[in-house]
Amino acid sequence: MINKVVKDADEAVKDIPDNAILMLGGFGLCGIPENCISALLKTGVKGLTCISNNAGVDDFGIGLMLKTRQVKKMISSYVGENAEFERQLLAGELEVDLIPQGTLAERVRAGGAGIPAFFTPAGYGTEVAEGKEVREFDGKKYLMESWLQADFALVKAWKGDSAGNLVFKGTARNFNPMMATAGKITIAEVEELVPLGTLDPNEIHTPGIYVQRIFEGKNYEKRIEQRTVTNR
Amino acid sequence: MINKVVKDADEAVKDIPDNAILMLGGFGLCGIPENCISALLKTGVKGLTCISNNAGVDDFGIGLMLKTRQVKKMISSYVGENAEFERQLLAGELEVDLIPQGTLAERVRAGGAGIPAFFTPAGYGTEVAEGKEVREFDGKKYLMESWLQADFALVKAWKGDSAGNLVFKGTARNFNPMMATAGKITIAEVEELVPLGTLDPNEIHTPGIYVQRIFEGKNYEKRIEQRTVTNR
Amino acid sequence: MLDKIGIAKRIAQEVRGGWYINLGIGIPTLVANYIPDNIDVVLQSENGLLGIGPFPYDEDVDADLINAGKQTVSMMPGSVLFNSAESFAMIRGGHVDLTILGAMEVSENGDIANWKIPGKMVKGMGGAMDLVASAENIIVAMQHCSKSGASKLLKSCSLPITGIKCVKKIVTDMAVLDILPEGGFRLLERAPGVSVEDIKAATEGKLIVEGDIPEMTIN
Amino acid sequence: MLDKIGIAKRIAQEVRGGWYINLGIGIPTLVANYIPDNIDVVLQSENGLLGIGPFPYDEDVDADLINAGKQTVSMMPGSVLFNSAESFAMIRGGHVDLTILGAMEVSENGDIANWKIPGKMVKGMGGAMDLVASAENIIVAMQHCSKSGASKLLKSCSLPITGIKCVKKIVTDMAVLDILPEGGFRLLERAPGVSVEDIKAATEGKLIVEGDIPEMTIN
Repeated sequence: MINKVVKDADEAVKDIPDNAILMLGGFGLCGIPENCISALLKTGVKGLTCISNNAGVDDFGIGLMLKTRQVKKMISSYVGENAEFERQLLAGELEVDLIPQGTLAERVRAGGAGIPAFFTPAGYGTEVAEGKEVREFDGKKYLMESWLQADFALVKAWKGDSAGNLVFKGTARNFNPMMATAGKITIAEVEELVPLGTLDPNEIHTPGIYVQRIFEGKNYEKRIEQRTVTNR
Repeated sequence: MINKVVKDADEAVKDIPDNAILMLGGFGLCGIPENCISALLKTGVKGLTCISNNAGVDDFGIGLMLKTRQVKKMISSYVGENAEFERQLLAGELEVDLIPQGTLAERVRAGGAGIPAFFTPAGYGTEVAEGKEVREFDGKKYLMESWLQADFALVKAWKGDSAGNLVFKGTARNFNPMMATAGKITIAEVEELVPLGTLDPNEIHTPGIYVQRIFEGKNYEKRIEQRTVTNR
Repeated sequence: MLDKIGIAKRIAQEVRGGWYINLGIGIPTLVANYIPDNIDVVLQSENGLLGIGPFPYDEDVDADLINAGKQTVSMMPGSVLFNSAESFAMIRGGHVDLTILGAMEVSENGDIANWKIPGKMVKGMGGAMDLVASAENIIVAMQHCSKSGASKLLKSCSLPITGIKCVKKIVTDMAVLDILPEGGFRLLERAPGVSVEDIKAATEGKLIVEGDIPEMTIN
Repeated sequence: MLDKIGIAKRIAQEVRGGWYINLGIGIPTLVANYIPDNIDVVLQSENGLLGIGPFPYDEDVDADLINAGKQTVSMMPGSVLFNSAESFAMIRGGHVDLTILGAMEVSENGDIANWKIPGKMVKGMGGAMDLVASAENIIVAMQHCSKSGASKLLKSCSLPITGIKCVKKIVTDMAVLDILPEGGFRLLERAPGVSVEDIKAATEGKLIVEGDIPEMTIN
């Protein structure tokens, strides 16, 4: 098998250049590539376009990169919960492209799967449809949407092996598997790097063919946005 | 959870009417719904359109339904290894629609995923492109292909539970998961029906939402087409 | 007039056994609490979970297990995890039987507006546009009027819309209504203590009142 | 002249470490046997396996584990199983670095014909059209001439084609050639005992011979 292990996040992201297009996995703060984000804060790379379902919160996730003004543009489905984001947006310092969540997921999948365009009903009749081709199939109207690809995809998994095979945990899976397929270079950070051959081939979520670099991350905070519990 | 268990193959397929459009999982003879096919031989339903990557062999798989003249049309990517098939085809008794394998897989996925059409490079410049819309993206030519859906999808899994959640084994997975999503009624036969809650939610290949009926199959033959071994 | 819990309870009565259901954030999420135990349904969360269980006990909280509202949740026997593309394949492919979501405005032809208010920071549509464009059966949970008393059941939406001709039924603090295929809000039930006249006054869009309108029964 | 094993051995020399490779049925499958052990590659089987291992020992044969040629195979440490849509997502998405397949005809502009012979029963294209339309790097393994001696390296294909302008390199029993972007078969190597004149005589399409053409080295 091909060995894709790199030392750490710093080594993994060191060649990400200014103005790169990135994809970052995660839904809210769940399943985000915490180590890669920390490393990008250190490299100070600027002008990034970040394709990510959300934009983090003020002091965590992509929010940290917004504070340091490293992000030029966000491509997301929902960007609430972030005051600095709102400030930059209203001040015209940040571009935002809002995309329906299912369309975002499918455009990323299409990017990885070599499908340049597809039709979806989401957004038909709304401002999302502006400038897009509309076509009717079986009496229903659909919009044509195009694929999304990235220079680098940064994904976070639970377990991974040296061949880049990944297993996610719980709902931390979310956008990570599709994004892993759509990066020219895909960097996977995992909570645990396990020996080759210990992941069951039948239970791998992301085949290693999509992953170019993998490392074991450190000190995961896994911040919870809404801690809701049932009292005993 | 919703309980989808039916007694056996006979009960599962009894309402499949003449001229139904079926999808049948499997690649070659690997992962085919053996019990459902046997039950269809008994019901004697006629005029079937079968969407299946292959058409079985003379005396196994879909080949058995060809012999009994129950199949009107095959939609497949490869239909070799079947003399009766060839005879019916040359005699004009059988219609065949041949589709590139990846396009077939993606059209079935699209059918389940609510995507009426998408673009693929496969077949551009060949006779497969005849009558299809061609479009260029980033300097490369693509064909527009449409979704495929079925009245009934017949899939075979390794394990399943009463909610219709499925786990496949080895390369017997192949077309089964996509077909499970694209049937108006999806019937899953499994080697082992396990108690609800025993499948790890993180390792289920087909979520039960796609499956309407499930039963534990019997007497799997699992015929091997090419037994190739390494001598010790 | 119903409070939020009343709206949730009334919507819960619409639920049938065997359905897969997607619940939006807010009142729709509350609906889960009032579905009778003898009705087997499965709740879908668009971030990748089928079979949402109750909030976890404190010691079972897992940061890697949240719902689409980013709340920590639990799983049930038979739950399934999957990625976001698969999740919206389920939604777009028509596999989800019922979608319940909130709205800022609904029009008499079934258009819904619930994602954007001009002049305010736009947070995004999340999965709402996919849900409303895909679902066969959409119930909206909403207040009949804004805080200033303006009707939110309109001839046509004034806010940017999320989807067109998609809403099938509406449960507000004042009434249950469905939307007729040819357009128009058909009044089905009144909230306790609310008269047909009250509802007429609070509905800007075309209201259709046929025969006696019963009062809702809410436990 | 090379035999089938010779062709497979010569193609194996084209393989580089770190590549994911899809091998077609026939001679291409044999290539796997001649890739040096110190070169780490992963073989993809389009029916849903990354990391094809050797044929299994007799007692390990599993009907549920086959390759695209329907032969029983084994897995390696690090192998992955997946469905057919995912498999062709890998192929169409350009994640497979090299595709090796057989052909009945190749034209001087890189068209390939390998799926259909008019008048004969048509079995189907399987995954070949997806592979040739998607792969950046395609090597064709074939006989230079038909049994009757007719060239299979043509100006343009006479058989229905599988894909256009896609073949990058050809290894035949007589020669190694690549196809130039502007068209034409450029002769790179001769098989042992085969002269440039032999190859010229056996090539109907435009053959480009520049300088000395070395004889292949095959172990």
